Amino acid sequence: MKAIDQSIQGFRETFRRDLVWPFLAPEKITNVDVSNQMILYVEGLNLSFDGFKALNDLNLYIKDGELRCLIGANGAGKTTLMDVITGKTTPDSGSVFFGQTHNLLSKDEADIAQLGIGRKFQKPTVFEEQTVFDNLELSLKTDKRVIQTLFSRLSPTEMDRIDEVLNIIGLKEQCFMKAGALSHGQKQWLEIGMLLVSDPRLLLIDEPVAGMTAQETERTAELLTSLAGERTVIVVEHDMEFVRSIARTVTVLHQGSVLAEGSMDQIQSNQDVIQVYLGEDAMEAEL
Amino acid sequence: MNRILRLCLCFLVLTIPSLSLAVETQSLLQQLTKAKLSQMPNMLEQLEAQGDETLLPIFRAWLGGNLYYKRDDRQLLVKQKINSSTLYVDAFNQQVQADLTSKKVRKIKVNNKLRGLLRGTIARLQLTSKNTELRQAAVRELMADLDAETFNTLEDLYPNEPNASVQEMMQTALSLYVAKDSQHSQSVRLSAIEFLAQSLENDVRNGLIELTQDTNAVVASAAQKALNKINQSVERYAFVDQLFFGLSLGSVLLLASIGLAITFGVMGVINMAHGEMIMLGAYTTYVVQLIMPNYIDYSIWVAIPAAFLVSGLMGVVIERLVICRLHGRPLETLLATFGISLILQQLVRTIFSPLNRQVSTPSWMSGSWEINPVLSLTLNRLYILAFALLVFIALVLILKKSALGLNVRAVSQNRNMAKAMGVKTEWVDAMTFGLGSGIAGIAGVALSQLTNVGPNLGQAYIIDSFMVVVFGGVGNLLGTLVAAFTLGIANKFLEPTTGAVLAAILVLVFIILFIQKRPKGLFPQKGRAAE
Amino acid sequence: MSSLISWFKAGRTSGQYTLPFVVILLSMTVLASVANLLLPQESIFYVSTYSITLLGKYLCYAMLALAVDIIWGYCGILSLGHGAFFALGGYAMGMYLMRQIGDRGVYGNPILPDFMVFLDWQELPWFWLGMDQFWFAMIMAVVVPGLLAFVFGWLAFRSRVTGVYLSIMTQALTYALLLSFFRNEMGFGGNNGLTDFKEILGFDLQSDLTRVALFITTALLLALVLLVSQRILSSRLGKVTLAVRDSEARTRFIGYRTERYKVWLFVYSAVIAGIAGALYVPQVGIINPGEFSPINSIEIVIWVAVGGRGTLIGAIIGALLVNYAKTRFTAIMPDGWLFALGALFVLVTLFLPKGLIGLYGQIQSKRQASVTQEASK
Amino acid sequence: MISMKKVSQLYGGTQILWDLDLDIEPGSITCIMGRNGVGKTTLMKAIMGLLPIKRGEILMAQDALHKQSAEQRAYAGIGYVPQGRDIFPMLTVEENLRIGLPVKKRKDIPEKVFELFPVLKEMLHRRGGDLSGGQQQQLAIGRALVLEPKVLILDEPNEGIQPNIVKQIGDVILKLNAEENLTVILIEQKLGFARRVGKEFRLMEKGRIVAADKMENLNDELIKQYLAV
Amino acid sequence: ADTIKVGVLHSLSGTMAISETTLKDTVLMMVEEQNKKGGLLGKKLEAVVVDPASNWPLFAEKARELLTEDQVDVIFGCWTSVSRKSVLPVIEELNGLMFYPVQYEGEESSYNVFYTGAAPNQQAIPAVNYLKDELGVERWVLAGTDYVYPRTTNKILEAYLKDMGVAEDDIMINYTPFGHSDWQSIVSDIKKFGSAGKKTAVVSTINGDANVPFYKELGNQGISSEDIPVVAFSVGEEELSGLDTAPLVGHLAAWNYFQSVETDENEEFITKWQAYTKNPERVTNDPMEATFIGFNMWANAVTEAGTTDVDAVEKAMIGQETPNLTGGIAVMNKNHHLSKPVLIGEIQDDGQFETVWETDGVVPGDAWSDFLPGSKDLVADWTDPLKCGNYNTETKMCSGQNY
Ligand SMILES: Nc1ncnc2c1ncn2[C@@H]1O[C@H](COP(=O)(O)OP(=O)(O)OP(=O)(O)O)[C@@H](O)[C@H]1O
Ligand SMILES: Nc1ncnc2c1ncn2[C@@H]1O[C@H](COP(=O)(O)OP(=O)(O)OP(=O)(O)O)[C@@H](O)[C@H]1O
Ligand SMILES: NC(N)=O
Ligand SMILES: [Mg+2]
Ligand SMILES: [Mg+2]
Repeated sequence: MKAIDQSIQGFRETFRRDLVWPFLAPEKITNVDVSNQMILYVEGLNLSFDGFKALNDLNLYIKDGELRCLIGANGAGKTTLMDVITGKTTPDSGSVFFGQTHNLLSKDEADIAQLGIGRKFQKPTVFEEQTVFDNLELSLKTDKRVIQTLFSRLSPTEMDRIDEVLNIIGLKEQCFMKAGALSHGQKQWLEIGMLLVSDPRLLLIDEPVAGMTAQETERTAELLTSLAGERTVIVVEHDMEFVRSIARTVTVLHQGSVLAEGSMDQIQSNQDVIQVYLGEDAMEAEL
Repeated sequence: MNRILRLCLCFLVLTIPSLSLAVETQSLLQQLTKAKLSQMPNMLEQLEAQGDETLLPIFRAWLGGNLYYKRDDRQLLVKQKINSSTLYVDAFNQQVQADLTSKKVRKIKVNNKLRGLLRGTIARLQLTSKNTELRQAAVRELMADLDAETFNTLEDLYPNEPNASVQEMMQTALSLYVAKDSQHSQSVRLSAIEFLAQSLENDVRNGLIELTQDTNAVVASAAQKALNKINQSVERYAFVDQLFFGLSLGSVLLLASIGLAITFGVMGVINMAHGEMIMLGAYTTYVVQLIMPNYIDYSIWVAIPAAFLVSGLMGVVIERLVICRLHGRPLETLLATFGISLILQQLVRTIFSPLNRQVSTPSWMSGSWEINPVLSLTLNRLYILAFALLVFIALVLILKKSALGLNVRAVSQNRNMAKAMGVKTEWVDAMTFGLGSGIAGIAGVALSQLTNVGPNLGQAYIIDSFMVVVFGGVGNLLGTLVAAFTLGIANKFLEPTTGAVLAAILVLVFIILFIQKRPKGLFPQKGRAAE
Repeated sequence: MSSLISWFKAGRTSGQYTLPFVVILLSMTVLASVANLLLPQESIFYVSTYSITLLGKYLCYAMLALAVDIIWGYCGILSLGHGAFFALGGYAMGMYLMRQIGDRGVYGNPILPDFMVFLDWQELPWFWLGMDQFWFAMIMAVVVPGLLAFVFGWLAFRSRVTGVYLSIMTQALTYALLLSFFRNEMGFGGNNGLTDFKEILGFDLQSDLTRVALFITTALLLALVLLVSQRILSSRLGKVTLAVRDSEARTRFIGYRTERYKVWLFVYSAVIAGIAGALYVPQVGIINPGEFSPINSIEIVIWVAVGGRGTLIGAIIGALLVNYAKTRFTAIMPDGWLFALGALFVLVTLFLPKGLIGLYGQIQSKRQASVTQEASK
Repeated sequence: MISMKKVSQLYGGTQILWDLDLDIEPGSITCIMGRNGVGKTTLMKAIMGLLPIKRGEILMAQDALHKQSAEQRAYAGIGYVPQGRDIFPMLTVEENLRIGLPVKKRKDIPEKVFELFPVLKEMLHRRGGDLSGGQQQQLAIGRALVLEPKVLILDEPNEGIQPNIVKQIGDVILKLNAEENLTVILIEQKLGFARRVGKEFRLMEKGRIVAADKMENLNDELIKQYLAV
Repeated sequence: ADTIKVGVLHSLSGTMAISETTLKDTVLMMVEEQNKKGGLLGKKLEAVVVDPASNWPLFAEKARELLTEDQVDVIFGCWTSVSRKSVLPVIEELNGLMFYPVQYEGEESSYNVFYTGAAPNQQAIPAVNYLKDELGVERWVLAGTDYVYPRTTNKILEAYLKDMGVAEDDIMINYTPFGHSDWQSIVSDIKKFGSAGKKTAVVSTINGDANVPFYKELGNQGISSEDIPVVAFSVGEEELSGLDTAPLVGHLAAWNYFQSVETDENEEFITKWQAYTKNPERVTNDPMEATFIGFNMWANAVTEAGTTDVDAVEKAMIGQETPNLTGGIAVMNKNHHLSKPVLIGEIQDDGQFETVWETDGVVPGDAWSDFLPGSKDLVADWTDPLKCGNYNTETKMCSGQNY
């Protein structure tokens, strides 16, 4: 009797609408709890690839509305960190929380994106076979469930938003060009544009100005600064001039863990950082 | 059993003693030319009663279907094949009969039943043969139903038998007789049964099964014990047998898919014409055998390189004419190679007709390696297993150690960059596709030994090949190897309980479920790089 | 802003040929039907019943090709097992038609189909129950393929089985079904399948009127499916689908649960295939496990490729053309038609990379190129 | 060293390069600059032979380069570091480097490569695709150097490279240029680097070379006209 | 029309091309032959060949094409039962006429079809009798390809064997998929099954392509015909021509025709065939003889009826007599099946069969088996007054449509 009861119980449990049938599960409408001012908690993150430690007991806290620069030698683990935050890679151990309640490690990419974490990839990745416009339309912050997507219409506000972003990224003329036909730099812009229309809470931006001219770099800097406050921005860049122009706090990663953290000036004079990253005469060389 | 037959045949050619037979026997033999099949068993009995060892050559010829007579004067003849030419010799005086065509002679009929009887007769006559193997075969042949007379003969022969294993066989036969014979005392029978417990001979097992129903309860239980013991080791050997079947099926899958592991796995061409490359290899084997009909035993050694060349060249041609124009459009290769496969099939149908072609098995590959009475491994499959592994190793070496291997992978990953690095991509493509196709051709040589050589040969293997390559993990040769053997063994261990059809279905379902766990096959390509 | 709206309109032209195509399709259908039913046999405009049946069959294939194009052309899922859904739909219809025979079978058994009688089955297996009802059978014709697609897709897409792995798994699926349906124990008539149908919904299957009705139904359903699919694919869901095709990972990073999109599209496609199968069976008069054979499924993909993948109309045209070619070739040169068909596939691949539909684009871009060249001078 | 005469190039229907003329002196370091999408990469691919040109000719020391295939151009002594690196992702670092060995009929990877980029030695057995962006960039340059080219084409080599390595790359370029008289064609957006390394500059706009001079003469006016947005 | 059109509906590509192409050539040869004799009714014969490509629905389509587009007067065609089942409704709808030349499972008699191959009682039952009586077989392996013909045949044989008192344990039934090529386990099982001390035989309904690997495995595992004879119903000279038969000598087949039978008719037929195919090695087989008989009977019936009209020809067909190639006369019965002799032959090392047993006279083909519960009460009789393909002698009813 008991066994039957249990199995019925088990059966019920298995068939709970929200558990087993992800297709039927109601979409969670969530708010990020930032009552402690912090929006991102990264604690004790470890990740190794075939014995190689890409992330090594990494701890990182990002304040809500902050613009944080993340620098560090090639291979320090910056991109890998973003992979972990966005759900692309699962770490061996550690925890990542978005606000106080959302454990990112238990969510998949789509969930994380819907929570409001947007990402620009190091290597520009856009939908090459679709137009610039469509790329932007797809990235809009909307209900992304299947049925809703099927019946969605582009609202005037959304169209305005796209129009606006097209202006910002300077691809208005290429609006109906296939994204695959854009030049490298144009793709970079398009990706930034996709990030902008999706209106995320937290932006992870991997090397936005690579391949841009000085002026474009400046514009990007302006753009990112203007975004901060309302949103939280984490930028990875190797262009020190750019970093200096936007940075309030800079975190230096080295061999998978934080080497130094502080203002740009502090960092620039930090001997360790100079040794592993900037180089002895870094600033002169840059200019 | 075939072996005896073949041995007999070769003895015939070697020893042609003139026969001096009693007139009575001669006339009895002569009557064979007029007898109906139904009368023959009777006549055979009479012949055996009258004759002796001297009749053996005639019996053997009869057994082998080589006993003839002239249509006109009913002269008894023995047909002999010497170097593919046939000649007839007089059965009695061994004179070669010139210009006798097959139209002028008639065969003395022999059928299944008669062949069984003839074999018994020959065995009885052969118990005293000088040839150890013949003697052993004779004892084994007679073991099942020894009559009292033969028992006595055997008993007499036993002490003087020089060869130990023949002697053991004789003892087994004698023990079997004794054990079954209730005339003997219980203790004698029991010790005979004890001896029998060591034997794996089929007749012994059947004898023991009979004995478990014996009226003597002690004997029956002893027989049961002995039987249990034998069954245990039989089961062990059955497992080995099954494992071998699995490995063998695996080796066939491996051979069939290994070329595809290159053209599809490494180059990324969805090569629907892969099966036809195998088919070309098989047809090459056929043609080679046509060209050298008298050297079938060596034909394989010519066929392997020839098949490699034929299929390889065809591969190169296909690559140069079609595939090379489809770079960066992997899915289109599916369409084009499907078209090519249709064309090649029809081409073969047009040239060779839609019928299956006959490919002979070299004698050294026929038959089986008898390890003991319950375990024997068929030679052709044993060789093919070894061959598959050899080909695999060679291929791995080529891809790992030669510049070609590195270049192919580079080209398949980024053609333009490879060009910029000075890689002659066109040459690499052609060579690689040629290599993959050539290996498929070699597989065709092996398959021609197992199955039909016909226009559909390729179709029969294409699905399995893709399955193996994908299951193992695309681009991973080791994966292909493991996948092939896994599927082969799984199939063969399922088959006895589920039957062939269900086994095949279950293996497919298993693959489908397995891929859920490992979406990139057994040995996936890991890391960032794979994305 | 207003400029954007006009761009927006201009940007969505992919479906502009759909309506004209549907109009042509339907008017041809009506003409052919009228010509068959009303004209005398001697008239040069008479369309024979043979042609009607043939056209009906082609249209079923076209619908099947459409189903494959939706997931392959638009979503990048190369299914080498779509024949399975087609065949399942066909079997559902076949079972209904089989039950309609009633006691007119050779053994006169009112319940059991003939093949069960002579293999000594005593009663109808459970899965045959209810199949004597047309509505139930038709529900099964869409539910069974849909359900199979759902289960298979759910497993595979959730585990992120993609690319050739997925293709070969679909092939394994149809192959396993082929072997299963071959088994007489399955209760589907084994290799012989289901045949010898008499009537559908009380109409004699051998009468011209029924044939024409089936033909028209097929054409209407094809048009409907085409329009609905066009609608779906030009909605935002269609763009997500394309995005999944081009970079599934990226699509996930902007918040779409790609596996759900794939599952539903796969189910949709399977249902269309099932409908096509159900329409196919009464027109050709037999359904047997051969329809599950992997080669058949590969051929479907080839129709799509020949027509031009990623263009719904292309898939339809490809299916019609290849099958027409097959019909003609097998009759004109029974010994060499495979050469012709094979060459057709090779040549289309080499010279029409975007299929027959792409030919139009190819010519246009040539013209455009020469125009720009002139402009530059 | 390399001269292009009236080169035109089209993608499908759109023309990218318009009757472009370009002269590269032997032993020079020429910096090609221009806004995004003006056709710099396209130009480099045309030189390397990865894109067919529609009209015009490309000469390398009198040889008609445009008639040769890309692999022949590699043998002729052009090394190419593409934008976006184009590492062979599934090959190990070592294999990536070995690809070019036959060109110079060498058996081993020149030690110089590891001297210039020590990381590569550490990562020798890792797959190229697993490397971080910056590591890949170093690998790409190293890979081109294996060919021991006479002309080295670098398409934005500093994209995503940490500052001290950027400097190092600059040093490497200068060193190779000085010691081996290597001709370098460099696409670079960062003025600082361009000024430090480049000796000549070419400015591009809409598929044409619109300005060419010594690097000293790259003034703010030109920058404003052709590089600002 | 100024010619009489003969449709040929045999697969020339796909899996069945192996078997069916030969029959296409046979019909073409017969047509040529007949034309040399001046045709029929003063008209030339014209063959219309199509390729249904081993695709069953395509068979139906092509049958319709032949009958309505090409307006053929008769069709010679089909090999597999499923292809016949597929064309049957079409032929009946359009009242065509077809000759089916292959041994099959029976359980059918259509007004529009003449069955010139063997029914189970003309092949399977005599073969089993032979094994039992002549070779003393007590244990039976019924091995077949998993489809209707083997299933039905084995059902019939199983019932028949049990009637004769064979125990359940002494019958082993095994089915394999089409084109099965790995026979190791099954052959090894057969070997084990056959080593129980009782004489064992295999009754093989293994189809086409699967036979070559099956026999190769038999040979390699050393199963000789004296140990465990295999009697096959689908292996003829043509199948053997793809095999090295040396290790298979003595295995058996049951047919209504063997190439080796020495009669004048047969010799002439073989000579013509080899001349027609320009191949002196080309073999003949049973379905060819069935085609030969069918064609001759049709030609006679047309002459007799003076027209190619189907109903007239059908009437004229019944009772037609034509010499067999193996001697004796084949008769077309009222149930559209032939009376033919049954031969059992042993495989020889030259790829031919040697007849070791034959029925005394001819055996009439039975459309409905006496050993299946569903069909033992059925008879077919296409003459008045019955005119029914499946008349139930119990209920006195002719079920369903006209077959
Ligand atoms: N999938 C993987 N397999 C093996 N190694 C990996 C993998 N992913 C990353 N790595 C290694 O982890 C380290 C960190 O890589 P990551 O891309 O995070 O660096 P990064 O800080 O973004 O560098 P960069 O500034 O050059 O982009 C590198 O050494 C890289 O080789
Ligand atoms: N495959 C392609 N198909 C069509 N057009 C293309 C293609 N690749 C590039 N283009 C177009 O050619 C133009 C020049 O591209 P190119 O990549 O040469 O620019 P670039 O000067 O290198 O820019 P960046 O600084 O951003 O790398 C761009 O406007 C781009 O849109
Ligand atoms: N009728 C047969 N052999 O399928
Ligand atoms: Mg990075
Ligand atoms: Mg560029």
